[in-house]
Amino acid sequence: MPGGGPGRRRVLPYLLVLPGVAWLVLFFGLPLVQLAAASLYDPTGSLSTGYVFAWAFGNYPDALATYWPHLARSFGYAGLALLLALALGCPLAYAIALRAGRWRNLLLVCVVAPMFTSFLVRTLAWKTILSDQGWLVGLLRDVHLLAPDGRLLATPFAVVLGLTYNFLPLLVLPLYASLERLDRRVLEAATDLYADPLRTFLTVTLPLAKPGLVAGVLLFFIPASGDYINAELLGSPNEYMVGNVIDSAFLVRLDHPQGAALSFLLMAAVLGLVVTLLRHTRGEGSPALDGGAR
Amino acid sequence: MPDDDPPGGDLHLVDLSKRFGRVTAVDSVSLTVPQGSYFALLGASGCGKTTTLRMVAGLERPTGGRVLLGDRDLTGLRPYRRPVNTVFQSYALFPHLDVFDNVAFGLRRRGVREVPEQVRRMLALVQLDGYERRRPGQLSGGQQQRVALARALVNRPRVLLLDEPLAALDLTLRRQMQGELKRLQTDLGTTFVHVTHDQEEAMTLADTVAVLHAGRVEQLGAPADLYDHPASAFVATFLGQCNLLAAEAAGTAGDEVAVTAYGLRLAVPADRARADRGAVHLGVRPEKLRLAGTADEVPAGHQQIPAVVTDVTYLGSGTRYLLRTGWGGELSAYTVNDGTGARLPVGAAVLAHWVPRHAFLLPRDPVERAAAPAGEPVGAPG
Amino acid sequence: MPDDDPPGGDLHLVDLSKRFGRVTAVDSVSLTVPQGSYFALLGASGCGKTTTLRMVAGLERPTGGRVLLGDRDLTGLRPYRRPVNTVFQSYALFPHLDVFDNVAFGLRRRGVREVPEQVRRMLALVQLDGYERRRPGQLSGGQQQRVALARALVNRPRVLLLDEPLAALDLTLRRQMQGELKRLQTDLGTTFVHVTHDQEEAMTLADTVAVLHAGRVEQLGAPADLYDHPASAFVATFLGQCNLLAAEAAGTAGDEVAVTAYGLRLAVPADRARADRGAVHLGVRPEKLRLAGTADEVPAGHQQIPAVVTDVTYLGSGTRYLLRTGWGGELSAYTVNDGTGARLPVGAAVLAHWVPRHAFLLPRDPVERAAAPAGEPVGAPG
Amino acid sequence: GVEGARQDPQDCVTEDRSASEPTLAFSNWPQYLDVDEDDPTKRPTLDDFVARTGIRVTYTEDINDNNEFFGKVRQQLAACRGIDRDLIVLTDWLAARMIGFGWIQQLDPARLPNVRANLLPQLANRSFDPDGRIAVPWQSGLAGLAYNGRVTREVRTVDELLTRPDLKGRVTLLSEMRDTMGLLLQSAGHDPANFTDDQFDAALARLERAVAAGQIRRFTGNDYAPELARGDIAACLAWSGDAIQLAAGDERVRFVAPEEGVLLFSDNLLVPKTATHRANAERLIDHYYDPAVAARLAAYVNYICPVRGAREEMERIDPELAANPLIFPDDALLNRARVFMTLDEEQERRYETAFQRVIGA
Amino acid sequence: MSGRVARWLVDRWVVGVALLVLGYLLLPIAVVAALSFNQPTNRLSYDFHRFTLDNWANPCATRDMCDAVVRSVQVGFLATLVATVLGTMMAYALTRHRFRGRSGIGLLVLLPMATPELVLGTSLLALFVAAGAPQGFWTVVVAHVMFCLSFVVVTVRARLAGMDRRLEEAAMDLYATEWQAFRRVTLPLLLPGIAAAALLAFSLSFDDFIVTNFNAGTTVTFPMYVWGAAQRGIPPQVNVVGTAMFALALLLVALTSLPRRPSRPHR
Ligand SMILES: Nc1ncnc2c1ncn2[C@@H]1O[C@H](COP(=O)(O)OP(=O)(O)OP(=O)(O)O)[C@@H](O)[C@H]1O
Ligand SMILES: Nc1ncnc2c1ncn2[C@@H]1O[C@H](COP(=O)(O)OP(=O)(O)OP(=O)(O)O)[C@@H](O)[C@H]1O
Ligand SMILES: [Mg+2]
Ligand SMILES: [Mg+2]
Repeated sequence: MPGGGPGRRRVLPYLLVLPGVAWLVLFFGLPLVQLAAASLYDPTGSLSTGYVFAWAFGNYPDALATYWPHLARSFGYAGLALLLALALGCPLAYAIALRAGRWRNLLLVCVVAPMFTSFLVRTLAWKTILSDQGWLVGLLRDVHLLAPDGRLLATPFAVVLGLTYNFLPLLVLPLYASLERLDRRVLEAATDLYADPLRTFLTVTLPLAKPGLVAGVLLFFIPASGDYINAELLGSPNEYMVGNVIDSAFLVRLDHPQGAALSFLLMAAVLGLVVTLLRHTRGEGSPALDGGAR
Repeated sequence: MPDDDPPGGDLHLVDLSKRFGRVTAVDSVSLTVPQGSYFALLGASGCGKTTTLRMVAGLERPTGGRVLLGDRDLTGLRPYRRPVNTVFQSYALFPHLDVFDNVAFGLRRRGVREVPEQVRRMLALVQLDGYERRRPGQLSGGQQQRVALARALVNRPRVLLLDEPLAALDLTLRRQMQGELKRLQTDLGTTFVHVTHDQEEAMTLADTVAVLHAGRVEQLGAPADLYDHPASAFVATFLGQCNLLAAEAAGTAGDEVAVTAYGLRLAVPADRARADRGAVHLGVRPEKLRLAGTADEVPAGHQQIPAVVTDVTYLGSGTRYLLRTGWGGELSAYTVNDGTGARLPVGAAVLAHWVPRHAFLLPRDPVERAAAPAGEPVGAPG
Repeated sequence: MPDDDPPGGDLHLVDLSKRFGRVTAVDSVSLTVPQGSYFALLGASGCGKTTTLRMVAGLERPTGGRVLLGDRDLTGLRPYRRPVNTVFQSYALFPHLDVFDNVAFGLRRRGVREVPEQVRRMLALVQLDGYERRRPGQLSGGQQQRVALARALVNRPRVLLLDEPLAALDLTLRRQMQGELKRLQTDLGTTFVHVTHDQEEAMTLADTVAVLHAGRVEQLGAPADLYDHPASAFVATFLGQCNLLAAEAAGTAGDEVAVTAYGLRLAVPADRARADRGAVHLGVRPEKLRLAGTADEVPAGHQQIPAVVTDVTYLGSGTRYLLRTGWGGELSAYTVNDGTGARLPVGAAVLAHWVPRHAFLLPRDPVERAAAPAGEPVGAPG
Repeated sequence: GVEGARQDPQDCVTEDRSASEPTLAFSNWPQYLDVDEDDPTKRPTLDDFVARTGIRVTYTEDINDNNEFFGKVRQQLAACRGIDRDLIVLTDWLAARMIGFGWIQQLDPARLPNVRANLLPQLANRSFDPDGRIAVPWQSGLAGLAYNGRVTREVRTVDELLTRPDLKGRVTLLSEMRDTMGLLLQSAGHDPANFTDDQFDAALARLERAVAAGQIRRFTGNDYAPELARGDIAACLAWSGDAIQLAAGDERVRFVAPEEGVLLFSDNLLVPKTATHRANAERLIDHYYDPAVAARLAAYVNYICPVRGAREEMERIDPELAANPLIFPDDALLNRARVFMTLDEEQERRYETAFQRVIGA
Repeated sequence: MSGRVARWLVDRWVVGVALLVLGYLLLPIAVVAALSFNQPTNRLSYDFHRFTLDNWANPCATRDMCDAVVRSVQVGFLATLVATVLGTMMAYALTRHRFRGRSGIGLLVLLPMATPELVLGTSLLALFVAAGAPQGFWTVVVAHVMFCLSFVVVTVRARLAGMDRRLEEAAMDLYATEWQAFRRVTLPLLLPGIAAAALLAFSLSFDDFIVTNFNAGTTVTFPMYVWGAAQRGIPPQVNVVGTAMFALALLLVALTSLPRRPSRPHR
């Protein structure tokens, strides 16, 4: 930022972030501290007898030892879904931002509006579409892409598909927002320099839209890795993710220390990935950690 | 990819037009750029130069007409399929790439070998060695433009389009780059189409100059022809400064055309008249106008107009005088500061005189449509 | 807000410096721009002109030094508190506003009345009436630059900073805008600081010119002084073309300095020598150099060098000759096409001669540091 | 740490404001109350109650799942804070847990004459409410088998579900541990009301093998129903109320009460400790134990009606439903039906954890 | 002719792919729309049985559902408003200023997204219970603002990063204070990003079940209604609402954007 700094300027950023940060600290940070404490409770406690805070760090290795396959699956499925979403979302965001002309807003809403139709309804609609008796499975069986007794539902495929579907708008929106402000002259320069559309996209468009891409990847991957409803509705027990385990720990098994420990393990893993990702993209105006402040 | 193309050929624009909504930016332009020539598109701001160039590059789809390279119709071709490169008016550098990678971009897309050598050579040429690792945002305007130039030139295209490539450079560097451009063009035999609003640049570099006006080609020819024998008032004033006197021509008599302007009877050689009857412009360039203190000093056979000096501008290598004529018109005269002759003071009464061969006649619309009103000096000596 | 400010005053830059990491863009520049004067900052690409201007505007925080307007220290002030407006080199038009709203922006921020009238008047001035409702993206480069100009001028600031405001305009329009700028500046009494790399522009417009070189002020003075009596080889070559001969001076004898160059004994008036002993440059501008076929034609008292014509460039109003001297150096000569004298052919043996008063002497570093090697022509006649 | 959730009855006393406030907040499961076929905005039996007593009832269908609901209210109840509900409907085992925590108010038998008179004897004297003073059944149901005759031949036993190769991948079980394990225990010849750890472990091992072999497609809540109707699921564990609905759409969808036994469960009306309108709640409870009202309700929800005398009333409304053993079960069926054992907290955690591990979470 | 079509497609394969992806996104909506015209055989069936317009004729047939929809819209609106304003402020400060704790705050903003919703929901509930705040409409709004905030910040920040700063400089040079420069230049240019963020926030809020469910008390939002209803089969009116919301959003945008200026110029 140009210019010198009388006092007002130095407090301005703090004034700007204050309400949001206060909100987060109050309604997210505080409960989180509580949760952190819960993850260190003596695991032998129960609802009726109460829990004793015991620095029980053992909860973490215990949870990890039992549920690492679920964690791995979470990241595996979310990662696969992310790849799929990138393959689908990039052309979509690109087309909306740069090719749609006056249809842009309409298409944008087409991307988001499905979310107005409840999550559950959409997922159930997918069940209809992927049904063993449905036309899609029938077609796939006819062309021998699927064994005669093969199915789509209750398979990893359905889970990844569901994850991709449900979180795709989260990837597309920020990507779109950053593609939309791209300087077209630069894209023209690339085509002029022998880059076909694909190369232009990969070598110029995408790097320039990196802040949006990074944001989209974060918005997609983070919730996707914590999701459990797709696994529950579209998968089978063999597809359950760590979200399902946390759900069951908190609601069914009432093992709160374990639930809390698993939550933190998930968060730590996600944040680890996120920070690595941001580290990689830093210096090129990565939006999330470093901002664009030059 | 350009390397697989059949060899170039002349570049033909056939009836090329471009409309943006109700604005007609380019209005059925037809011209031929001979292969290997240095061609300049000269015109005022907003006359459609950039748009024409963009259509050649394939970045703008023509509303009508065609672009041909030799026998090949480029009109529908995508930009990256055309053996054509552009130096953009706004640079359009890749902000996420450093200088080196910007210049290497085209080479890499074509899978060329020896990228580093070629890039280094090119950067040296535009005097940017040592700047390889800077991002465009860390360069000055002129430095950016040089990167843009290097980025296009390094590809050695069949046709290089340059959109005011030197506008942001200082004169020293511009001279030097002009020299380099000309040399490169001659060495490579590439066709250069150079858009500029600097007529000196156009005249220095180009084999052929096309003057564009309001989306149409106003005149096309060798620089000297355009300067010495312009086809219209617009060209006359756009290519250097010109004094235009509104006059009436009375037809050819012998090898001269007699004209009357503001009560003065003057004559112009017939071969320098583009009109010999009715409303005409009599044009004399400022540097052809000489100033005498008394009638004795005016050589025989010269035409003359009495006037008063109203302004003197020192321009380093020369001096520009503004003169007011008896009828209130303004004339501009330019003398070179070669050390002879004292400077005239403001208010001095002088006789502006010229050799008849140095004047020319142009048709004049009864309603003026030239860029500047007649009788006023426009433009400057090259 | 500028209206509440105490009246302006001279603009002082005191030891102003700016470093970007290891790059020193501006290196302790001190200069004073008198109130109401037209000041030009002239320099090669990348010499720090834009950076200097940005520090005056408050857009860049100086690494060291201060900016004063009259007695008032502006150094720490926010841009919108400074009675200073800028025409940006890159236009920086607001893409979401149309032309009218772009120009009206500053007025509205200050709550000025009669916005539409003022904006209209300004748009008429830059010849953009009728373009009010276009967005910047729908304008040509030159049109955009004119909008930028109008947007700053309409605010009638105390100090107007112009960063190459005319670079994208064609000559006709540039001339016209130069006239308008000058007129506005005189009418309003505003201090103009005009960054340019076009020395003709600087000399036409400015009362005072500062030549910047590598972040430092190389020379400061009236245009004619700079041209006629440059302080360094850089200034000599940057302001117009100049022939510089490496020579050895033997000290002042009477009112002349005797020098030896390439075996020739030459003399320069003592009041035109900035050095009179040791390694010097002898400078003669191309337009001061005349060409004679035989020794008889050389007037008495002239200095002379035999040479051969190697290149002839027709420039419309004049002709440029390149000459090769006996020792392999190059000289440039410029003659105005005033209709006298025939053009010399390439290969002709000539004597280049000049009046001793037209030459000047500059100190020469044993190791050359001028922008271009001596003995080669650089720059062009204004 | 946190303190135990158990409330001492003395610590959390709520004043009953029924006398001054004729209102009642009633939370129930979706579609668990009759709706007028012609005007879906009307709920006839409830509207009658309002008309008759003048008590304004705020009826909310916000209980979707026992576990989820428990998670939603447990912190408030443990802290003796109101949950804005005077009457809730929860399944036996959760009712038992909440009663155990001391979160439920005792009712006044004197104000429940219809209940005393008409409650089915099989539903009296349940272990978590021996005196019948705290949890009154709303509806009951059976957990058994269902299959879709369009896509498979008849299924008669739980064993077939776990082993028949033609059903592989097309079988779902219930994610409710008591239902699935209860039926498995019965199919192994054990009594779900009274079993040992070893018996449980053996049954679970059998389940685990079936899961590992890919026999079991999913563990479901109510959402098995559309899949069964569609035929994606060939056979499954199911609840009787759903089966009747499904059979109404396609009569080849059949509910089977296996010979080895079925599981009986009830959803119970409970008045939370912090509810302020207990008396009003009691009036509503008693209203629904009027056989005529119960019959109308049963005609809509199709679960087992816990009210004696409702069957006779039903004959007048819909004789066909009156004859349906899944709404008014005969003694033979009732004799095969068992209620799952009430588990203490330790057992519950052990069984639930083991079961959850097998079903994937 | 077919050659031209093929070429058009090759030229615009991106558009083709995009349309396919859009199809993928809209496929379930098509199913939902179809089912909104369904006369189901019984309360447990989601499959198409018989065509009827009844569901559309009485979209509020099911008591409570329309209340729930209205409530969800209200919550979504409020939460979007607050989250967008706070989030944009944060994003602006984080991108345009350097100050202590900036990267810490950047991380804090990401954390809620990395937290399983269930955890967000239960731990927030614990807070409300401890503070003695009655659950209901306002606790839902508070919760929604909390998780929407992160999404807004990330989205807006992505657009701000790399936005041409010279424009803000030009504005300040033209007497715009920092606020005015933001209001007159940054904000309008940021608007597509903010709009995208707001859209995202609204749809996240409108669609949220888990966090809401824990903090809603007896308030019922549309997703809660749907989850409840789904236990016993989804009433076709839910499909009507889903389809209608979708159509409404399209219609609104179509109305506001169609009569606008033509496509953007090339520069
Ligand atoms: N996208 C557009 N929409 C509307 N009008 C346009 C558009 N692009 C250019 N124009 C108009 O078309 C005319 C020609 O523009 P062009 O850019 O070709 O001019 P130019 O000759 O390159 O001018 P300059 O020397 O100023 O760059 C101008 O009047 C311009 O305003
Ligand atoms: N942000 C930056 N980071 C690093 N170097 C910079 C930055 N901005 C400018 N420079 C360097 O500082 C020097 C001066 O730049 P400046 O823009 O002032 O030049 P200029 O005189 O305006 O040149 P031009 O005539 O080409 O516009 C240049 O060498 C440039 O590369
Ligand atoms: Mg242009
Ligand atoms: Mg500059």
